[in-house]
Amino acid sequence: MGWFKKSKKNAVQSDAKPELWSVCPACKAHIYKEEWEANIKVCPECAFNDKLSYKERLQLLIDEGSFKELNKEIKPTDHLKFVDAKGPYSEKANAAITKTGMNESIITGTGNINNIPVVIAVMDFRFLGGSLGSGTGDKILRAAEYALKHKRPYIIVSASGGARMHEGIVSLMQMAKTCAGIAKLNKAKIPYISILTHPTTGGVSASFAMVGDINIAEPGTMIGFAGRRVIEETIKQKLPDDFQTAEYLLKHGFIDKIVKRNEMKNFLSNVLQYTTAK
Amino acid sequence: MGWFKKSKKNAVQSDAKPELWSVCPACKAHIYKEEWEANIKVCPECAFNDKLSYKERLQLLIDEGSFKELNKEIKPTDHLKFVDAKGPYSEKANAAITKTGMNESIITGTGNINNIPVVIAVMDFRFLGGSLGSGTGDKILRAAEYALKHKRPYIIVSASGGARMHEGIVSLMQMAKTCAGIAKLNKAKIPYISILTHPTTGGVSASFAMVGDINIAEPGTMIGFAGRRVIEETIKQKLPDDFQTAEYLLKHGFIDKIVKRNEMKNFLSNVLQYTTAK
Amino acid sequence: MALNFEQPLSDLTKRIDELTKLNEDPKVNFNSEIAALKKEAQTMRGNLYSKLSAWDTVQVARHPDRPLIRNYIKDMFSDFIELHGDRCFGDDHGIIGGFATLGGKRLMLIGHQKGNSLESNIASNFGMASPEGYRKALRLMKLAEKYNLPVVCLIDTPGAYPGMEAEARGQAEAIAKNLTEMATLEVPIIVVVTGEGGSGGALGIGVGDAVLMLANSVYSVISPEGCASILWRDGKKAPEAAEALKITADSLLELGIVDKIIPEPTGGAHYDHSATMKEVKKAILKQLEKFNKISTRKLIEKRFNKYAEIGKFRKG
Amino acid sequence: MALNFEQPLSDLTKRIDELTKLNEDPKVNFNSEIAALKKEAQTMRGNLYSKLSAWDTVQVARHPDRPLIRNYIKDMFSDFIELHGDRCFGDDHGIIGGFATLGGKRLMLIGHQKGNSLESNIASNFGMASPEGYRKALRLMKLAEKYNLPVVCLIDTPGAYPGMEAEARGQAEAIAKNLTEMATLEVPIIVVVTGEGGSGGALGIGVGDAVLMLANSVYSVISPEGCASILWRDGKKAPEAAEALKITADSLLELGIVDKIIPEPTGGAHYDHSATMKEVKKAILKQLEKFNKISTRKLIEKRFNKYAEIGKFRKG
Ligand SMILES: [Zn+2]
Ligand SMILES: [Zn+2]
Repeated sequence: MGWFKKSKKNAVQSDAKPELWSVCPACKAHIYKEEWEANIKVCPECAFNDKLSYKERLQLLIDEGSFKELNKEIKPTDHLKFVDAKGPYSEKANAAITKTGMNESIITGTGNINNIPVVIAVMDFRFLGGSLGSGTGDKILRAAEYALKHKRPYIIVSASGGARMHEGIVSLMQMAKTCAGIAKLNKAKIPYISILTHPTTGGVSASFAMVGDINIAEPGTMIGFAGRRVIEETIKQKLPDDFQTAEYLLKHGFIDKIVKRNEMKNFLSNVLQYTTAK
Repeated sequence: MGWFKKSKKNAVQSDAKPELWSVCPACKAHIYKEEWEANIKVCPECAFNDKLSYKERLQLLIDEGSFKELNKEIKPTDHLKFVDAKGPYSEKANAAITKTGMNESIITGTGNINNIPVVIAVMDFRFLGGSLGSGTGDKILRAAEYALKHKRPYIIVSASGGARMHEGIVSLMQMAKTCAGIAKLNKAKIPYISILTHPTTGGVSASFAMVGDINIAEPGTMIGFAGRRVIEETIKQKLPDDFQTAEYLLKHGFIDKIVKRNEMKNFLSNVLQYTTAK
Repeated sequence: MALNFEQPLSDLTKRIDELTKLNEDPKVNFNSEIAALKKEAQTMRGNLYSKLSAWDTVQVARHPDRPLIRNYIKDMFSDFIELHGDRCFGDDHGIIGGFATLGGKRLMLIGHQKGNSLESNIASNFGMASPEGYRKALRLMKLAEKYNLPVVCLIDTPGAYPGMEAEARGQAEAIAKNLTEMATLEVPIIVVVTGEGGSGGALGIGVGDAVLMLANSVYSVISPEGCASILWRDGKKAPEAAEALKITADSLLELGIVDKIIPEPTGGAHYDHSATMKEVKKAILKQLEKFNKISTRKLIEKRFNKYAEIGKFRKG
Repeated sequence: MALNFEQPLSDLTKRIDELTKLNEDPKVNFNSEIAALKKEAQTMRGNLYSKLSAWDTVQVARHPDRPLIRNYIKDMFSDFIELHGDRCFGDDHGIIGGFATLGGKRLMLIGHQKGNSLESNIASNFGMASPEGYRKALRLMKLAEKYNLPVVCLIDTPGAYPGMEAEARGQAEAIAKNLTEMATLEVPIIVVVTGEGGSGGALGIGVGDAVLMLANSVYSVISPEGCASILWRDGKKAPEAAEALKITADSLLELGIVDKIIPEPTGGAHYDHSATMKEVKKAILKQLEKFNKISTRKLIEKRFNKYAEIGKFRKG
């Protein structure tokens, strides 16, 4: 597919009134902002599914008025007193909170999907690149325990660059921690559905996102463990265009189904009929 | 490795007294019969491990005097009243019984390996090509049930061309039947070790022989599902020399260990220390 | 497409077609002749299909118009959500599977996928599965176990794919593992042989609590052609081999391999898909109902005993 | 090979060697000078190793003479039966495993395999495992579960292999599956970080009831070089990144990630293999004894709680 390699031949030139236009991150096409939003950020030129905020995602998937947030108070913790070239992590985290109106890179809660009650967690890439901080991991685990207790299907929508370096090893351990939560659901036969959205990489792809009973991805989603650049440097060769796309992973057996954004909610409720069949 | 592709450069020419010579089926080398036997039918030229009779195998693996046969009376059954171009299956089976002194293509029983009690089953290729008849399958299952009841490790030494066509579908079903026995051992945590010897192919490779807790093979053993000729006809290309050898399967992840014939007994008793550790 | 043994029927049908065309001319009237011929054809079809040889049955079982899994999915199941991949290497097209609904009953459907055109056959490798197919099937069965859904397997394959890559990636291991895991899967497994039951490639998704066969399907340890070329040293003796191997539904019922035969309409399943599916649906639902009532422990015990009995040695 | 920070010690050792050589001449006697220098060297070694920076420690952890899994197998375990293959695609050399005996105690040993020469490093891909390695590890853990053997994992890897094939065959899936399965494995898992604990590639066999670290090993979410090039936009700032990431045993103990630090001899593990192994052996046996007494249910519950506690949010 080569989502990020398409030529710009379809790109509308639009020097005037840039505030009217959205630019597709994949094919660089210029789309009227209104059309872009109406199309829930799916590019009409290349069908790429751009990132959504957690609010947009919940609106897309959860019955109106049914969402109730869990553990909203959980925030990043600066376990390492981490300071890098740009300053302290604590400041960076606070800036992310201010910018996004979220306390962490994930929102968890309960809600209904076409009247089926679920526990849902939605990552938001705007919050420190959707990175897996200890707060993120903790919320994922607590939501899993909630799903376990109330015997509700658990759905995680991933969107993440991977572990959060600023929390060092504590971030890495969230991979084990979240998977331990999923393991508990498996033992108790509670459904767990993973939805991988653009991008789902690094430590998130290598933990809860990849072990769904059913792994669903949006078209064009980038999914992978190692970064493209790192791999090219390692193997000293160019990678195929469709490398690490959802389509590539489907072909290689790791994704159950690629589902279009506007069909996702109904697809989920269809699937949930089977997970709760008796 | 290409066990069966070696040149004959090492072949001793021996027109005189053929009764003194054994011919290696792999490299065609002529070896003094005495040397051949002393070397337990391992070719000194190419290291190929030739077929053994069940008696030779038991002698190699089981402490002297400790073997007690189980279900000796089980014989082939002619479920289909099968007659082919060469005559009735029942006659063929009787001829095999007369020729080998066995009642079926497998001997099952109890015995000790360096003083560790086990249940063991040994296939013998001389009996209708070691084919998996209903008697074979039945003996394998009954021995598994004995191992289960007495909580003894179960060892099967395979040597087989696959299912026994003359018993049709009843032969095919022995694959499911024997694997059901292995499944019971797994649930009860009874060790099951599979030893694959030359050749282990077709329905035997695709059932009990391939699902050992530990899969062991002798050097050069041919192991595979489909026949080499069938594959070459299907894909219209030549196969690599080492295709379907034990060494090839080790590389592809299906064999735990290749063990030389003269080291097999001690290897087994070493492994059994771990399976029965408390 | 007319099979060899259908030739007289085919000739008759042709005449009916010709006459029907001529009959379009308002100046003639062949109505009674046509009706008579149609009746004759019906009788002939009944006669032909009432005494199929084993080899004829092989031809019917392999008929390109015979209902394939895609037909069942489209016309017999009211819902199907295909799930892909073995979570290890790839997504085979020789075996497909997913959630499906039959008569309101939710289940996990798994089956071989043959094609009915060159293109669709190449895409699904002529219904010959690779190790990834068997591993996907097992993954879906385990998912069914988690969700407490019964498993329905539709068997229609010439056999597992005999390719180099398939061997390298463990065709034998994949089938063997399935046989082992299916023996203790904690949900009912209903197997239906709908066309060709080709050896280990069929059995790899064919261990079940009930094994049903469509009346004109076959199930064999080896293809008649393969058997003939080995035991008769002549592939052309396939009809003899087919007979000797006892691969038809009747014989397999008698041998205790098959639990029920699902009747096909006169003229074979390919002659009337809808009538065929009605019967298949009825048969599966009946089995689901039966096994739904049994406790898990009992279910697995019964399944074990069923296979332990096949070919059990009896003196004399 | 002398590390950067060892330079003064290396110079001193060189002088001792020279003097020792001169001392071979019976006409001279430098015995007392040599003894004095040796004492000085000993003090210097103690001083150097008592105040290693995080970046120094990274160098020690990566020292090519540091004991590798093959050394432990040869010198610390009394028996080792290597078991190969993932029963699916291949046999990775970046992770090896098999039955092993330690102090008379039988167990399943799994660990990363680094090399110490170009050849051995290429063969084992520099200790960077492929998906097949993680899948082999899981298979062996499941075997250990069947046989009720405790699992010991030795961690020493720069990370999982970032290759095209590794991605295609599911590096992410393989690690994720291991994390999930290890959480509920029904036998004790003792993890020892012996050298480099490189990110997800380490954690993929690193979930355990007890996680121990050799005093000069490191464990990190990302290599200091990688972190520096991202957050400092300059790979040369690796020493700063190493410090900030808190990757040394002391820091990790404080953070509650590591349960015990295994002391290394003065001069580092590479300076005295035998002393190192004595400590590692003692530490593992102690943990095995501890977890051997716990019921399976309790074991898994404790393991879960251990990970649930890591980074648990607390107000304020
Ligand atoms: Zn676009
Ligand atoms: Zn030879």
